[in-house]
Amino acid sequence: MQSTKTISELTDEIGAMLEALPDWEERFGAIMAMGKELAPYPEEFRREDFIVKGCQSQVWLYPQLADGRIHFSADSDALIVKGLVALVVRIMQDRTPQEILAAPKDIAERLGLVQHLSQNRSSGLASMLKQIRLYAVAFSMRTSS
Amino acid sequence: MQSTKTISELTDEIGAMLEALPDWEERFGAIMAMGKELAPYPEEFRREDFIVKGCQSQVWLYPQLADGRIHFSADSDALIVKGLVALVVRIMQDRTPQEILAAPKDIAERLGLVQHLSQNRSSGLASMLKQIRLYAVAFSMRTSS
Amino acid sequence: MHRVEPSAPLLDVAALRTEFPILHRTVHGGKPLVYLDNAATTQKPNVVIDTIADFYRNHNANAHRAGHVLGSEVTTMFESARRRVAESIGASAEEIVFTRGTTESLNLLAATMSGRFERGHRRNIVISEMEHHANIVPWQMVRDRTGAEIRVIPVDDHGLLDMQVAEQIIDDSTAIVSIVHVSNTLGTANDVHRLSAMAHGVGAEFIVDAAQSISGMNIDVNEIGCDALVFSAHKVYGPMGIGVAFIRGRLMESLPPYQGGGSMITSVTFDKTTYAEGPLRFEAGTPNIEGAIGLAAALSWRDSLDMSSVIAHKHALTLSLTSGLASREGIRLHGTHQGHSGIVSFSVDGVHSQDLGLMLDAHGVAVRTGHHCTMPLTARFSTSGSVRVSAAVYTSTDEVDFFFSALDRALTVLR
Amino acid sequence: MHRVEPSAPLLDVAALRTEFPILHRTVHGGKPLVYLDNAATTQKPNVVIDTIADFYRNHNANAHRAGHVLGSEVTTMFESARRRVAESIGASAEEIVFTRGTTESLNLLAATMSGRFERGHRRNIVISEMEHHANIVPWQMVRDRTGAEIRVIPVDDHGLLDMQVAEQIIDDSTAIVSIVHVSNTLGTANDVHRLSAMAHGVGAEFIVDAAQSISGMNIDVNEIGCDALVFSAHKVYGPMGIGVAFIRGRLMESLPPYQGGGSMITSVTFDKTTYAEGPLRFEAGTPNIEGAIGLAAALSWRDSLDMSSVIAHKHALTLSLTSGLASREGIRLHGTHQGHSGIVSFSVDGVHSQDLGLMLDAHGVAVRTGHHCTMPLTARFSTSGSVRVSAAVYTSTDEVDFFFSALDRALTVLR
Ligand SMILES: Cc1ncc(COP(=O)(O)O)c(C=O)c1O
Ligand SMILES: Cc1ncc(COP(=O)(O)O)c(C=O)c1O
Repeated sequence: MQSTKTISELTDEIGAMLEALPDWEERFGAIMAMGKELAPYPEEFRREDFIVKGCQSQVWLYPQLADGRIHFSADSDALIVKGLVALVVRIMQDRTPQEILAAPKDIAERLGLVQHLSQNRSSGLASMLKQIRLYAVAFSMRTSS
Repeated sequence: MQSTKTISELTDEIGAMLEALPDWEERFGAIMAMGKELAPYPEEFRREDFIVKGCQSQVWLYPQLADGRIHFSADSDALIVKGLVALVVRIMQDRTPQEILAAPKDIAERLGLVQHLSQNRSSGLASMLKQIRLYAVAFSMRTSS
Repeated sequence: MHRVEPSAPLLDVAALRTEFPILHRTVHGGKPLVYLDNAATTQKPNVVIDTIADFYRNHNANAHRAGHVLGSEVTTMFESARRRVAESIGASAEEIVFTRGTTESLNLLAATMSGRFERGHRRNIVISEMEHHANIVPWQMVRDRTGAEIRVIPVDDHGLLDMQVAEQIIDDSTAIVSIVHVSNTLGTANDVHRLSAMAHGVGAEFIVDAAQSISGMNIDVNEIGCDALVFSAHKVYGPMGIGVAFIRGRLMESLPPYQGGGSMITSVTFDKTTYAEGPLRFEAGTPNIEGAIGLAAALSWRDSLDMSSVIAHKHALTLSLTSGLASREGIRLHGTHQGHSGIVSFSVDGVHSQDLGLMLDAHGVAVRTGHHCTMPLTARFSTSGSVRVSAAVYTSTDEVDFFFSALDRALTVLR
Repeated sequence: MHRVEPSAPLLDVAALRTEFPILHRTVHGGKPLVYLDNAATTQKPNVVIDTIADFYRNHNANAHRAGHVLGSEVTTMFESARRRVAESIGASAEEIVFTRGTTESLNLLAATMSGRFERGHRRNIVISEMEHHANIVPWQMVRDRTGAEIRVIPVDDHGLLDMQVAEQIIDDSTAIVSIVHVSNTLGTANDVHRLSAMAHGVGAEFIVDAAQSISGMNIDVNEIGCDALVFSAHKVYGPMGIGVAFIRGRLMESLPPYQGGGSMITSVTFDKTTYAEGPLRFEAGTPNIEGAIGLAAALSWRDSLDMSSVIAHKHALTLSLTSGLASREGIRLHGTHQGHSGIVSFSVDGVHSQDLGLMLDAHGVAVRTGHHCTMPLTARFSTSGSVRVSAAVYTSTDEVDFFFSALDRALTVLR
């Protein structure tokens, strides 16, 4: 479900929440907990086409357009990365393509302490955000035509 | 004419003489003066074959075997390098190939303050010494066969 | 070439010099070093030296591959360095490939663009008579492999490119035009805008060798309109072993990889390997991270100066050098540009350039003599090579005066 | 592999650690750094950092070309560095080519030796399943260009090369055998003497990738009998951006140049260029002089240690790591060598290697996870990559203990 908050607000809120935790063990714990709340990933979309490139672990991301909003399903075979993709999906869920495209470019940085993860290419945070943006571009072209 | 001193003695002597000079301007002066004392280079040997490779200026070096000793003629189109080749020739003049081959390997270094010049590849000091050694090898094979 | 603004604020050269430790050393037993071989390599300010030491003391790790905090820090530093380089030449970070230096950048371009000559009707590459060997030999290697033709824009007696010939030989069978921005031997600045327009006018690609221009002018790849531009860090106050190939996005996409290894792949099996996109495709193996960070520090240092003041200062130095030389008898200037490169070459009638160089060195003055890695050009002006004096931003007018007194003394001894 | 001598004097690890400033930093707000990613890159002792800073503060110039005193000093330093490198592997200075690193060294060899496959009956190159991408991809590029065949020596479940297969596939149609000395992923040391004999027995040339062995064993190219041997400075306590290709004299003479530019030529005209002899032919452009001097300082530092003590220390660390891992449930070691490389890889049933790496990092422990640039090998042992722990000479037993307590905590959270 789309949050009542904007992408920007939600990003800062999650960033602040993570920063407030005492150390990285707890932060990873919180991130993994978000991963556990992800809705099950539809097995029929566990396909090469929906793998996000540039992550050390496997990350699947499947977008669906309904009522002009994009709904994402996501999964990963690694727990922390699954938590990360869940976090990103929580921020971006059920938004219009326009909202996603208008989102700040520095989401990774604004997640604050997750900067460590975002600069860590293998975590794939940057790739996930890029992939979401690409889907938004694709859908925005479809909805506008 | 061959010196009555050994290659090693003469090297150290010239090294000490150069070192005793107050500065490099004087040293170059002394070196150029040696160049002026070189016997004229035989024009018929001013040929590509007798050019020493690896010097920034042109250096000619022509060896002749007489009575089992090597006599060198030398020249250069640059004054300081001409002095350098004169200096090297003075040390090596009219020696047997065996003497030259038995000479210490660190002549350039033992010329002491000329080290600056010897490390300066463009001066070609190392190339001259190498070329003399090569001629000695060639002549020693000829005399022993 | 930039316009010299007479109103530019004066550069505080004395203050700048305190930032360069080597400028305070002496040579040959107490003679102050007068370093006028800046076209060969520039000296490094403290901020660059300290950046390198700090990197190894506090951060060092391998970039990109690591999942740990040092690795993330270093990846951030490395990729920020790429952005810093991109910014300072008006490119985007995805267009910046880190190489060992100008020479490797040109080899990379020549090797990966050589397919241009293997198909289609474009069979020649245009360079100039004033190119550095680094912009000649790689193309000769391509020629030997593909049969491409090398066309050469001649240099006139003033040391300028003959632009009329350029117009003729750059034609629709030309695939690439690759030209030096500022000549390392003559100091001439070429009109890269016009050459860029000529190249693009016939559908050819345009490469700029900015090795000598990067330290002393603002460079904007979009303003020039070039498809690639290369330089070395060590000539812009940065460390050795690192350089840049800016390659415009659409050109980069079309190029095959150069060297193979780690980082430049996305997957490897013994049957088939797939390659990464963007600059990483051309950066096989552990990159010179230290070097990239040092280069970024050097460019930041450069950009902290007021470029119009730098240009005015180097213009003044160039004029003192050329006028001082011209006023002495028997001295022939190679090229007669009135620019601000700080580079001036000359020869003296009856005096071998090497003798002059060694004599100047005896006084602590470091200049370069010989062919300056531009043999075809140097041969055009003199058989015994030339003496090249090259000033940098930290060169003082006192040093130029000292050079002239040493020159006069040397000539007295040598003539 | 060297014999571990039980009588070797104990290494004073605490004293060594004081020489490495980075080992005293903390990460993630106060956690001591436990750096166990040494196979990726090693840390640098003060002497290396200071050598680099001193070079730029007091000497910096371009080598070879200059006629002035700085240039001579730097040429001396650069060529002494070459001799220092040669000495430490039993080669002669004329056989040492400076490159950017192992990857470039292997690309240089692959590119310049590719003529081997274009004529004659020798049509294959033999590598192994445990090669780093740097020793796979350059040969694939040669294969794609020349049609050469790549033959692969398989790895058994213990992480050892199958020498019986090696005997079969190395035959008289083999031109080159190129094998890693110590695997960067498994830590296995291969029997390079035997492989060298096999290669030479059929008249093939033998190349050793010594990237991981150079820091922890004495290497003598004559004892191994290899024709070429390559490594990177940054893996032997030296700086980034510099590496070595030892190329035996008679092999070097037979190779065409690689990159073109300054320094590697004797004369250049637009028609014809002639190339320098010896290592300079392969060193186009301004070399990384800083790097060469830093590498020499690093090798001198290495050689100041008693190698038998280093080996004994790293053997002990390797044994603690393997036995500690083997005693924990659900952990699978990748390879079971009992050597002294300090490198151990493993995976944990039901736990993704990346999760484990990130969790360890949360405790300040830096390890590597993933495919370690050996995709074909890693895929053989685990689909989710592995966790690699790699110790260096300065790794303490306390750090290994700390790693295990962090591992246990991480596994509790992750399982
Ligand atoms: C065995 C081996 N070969 C080659 C390489 C490549 O070295 P570099 O990245 O320094 O070129 C490495 C290190 O990454 C290695 O461990
Ligand atoms: C104009 C020009 N091009 C290319 C080069 C080669 O640069 P590098 O030796 O740093 O590769 C130089 C410097 O020597 C140069 O001045």
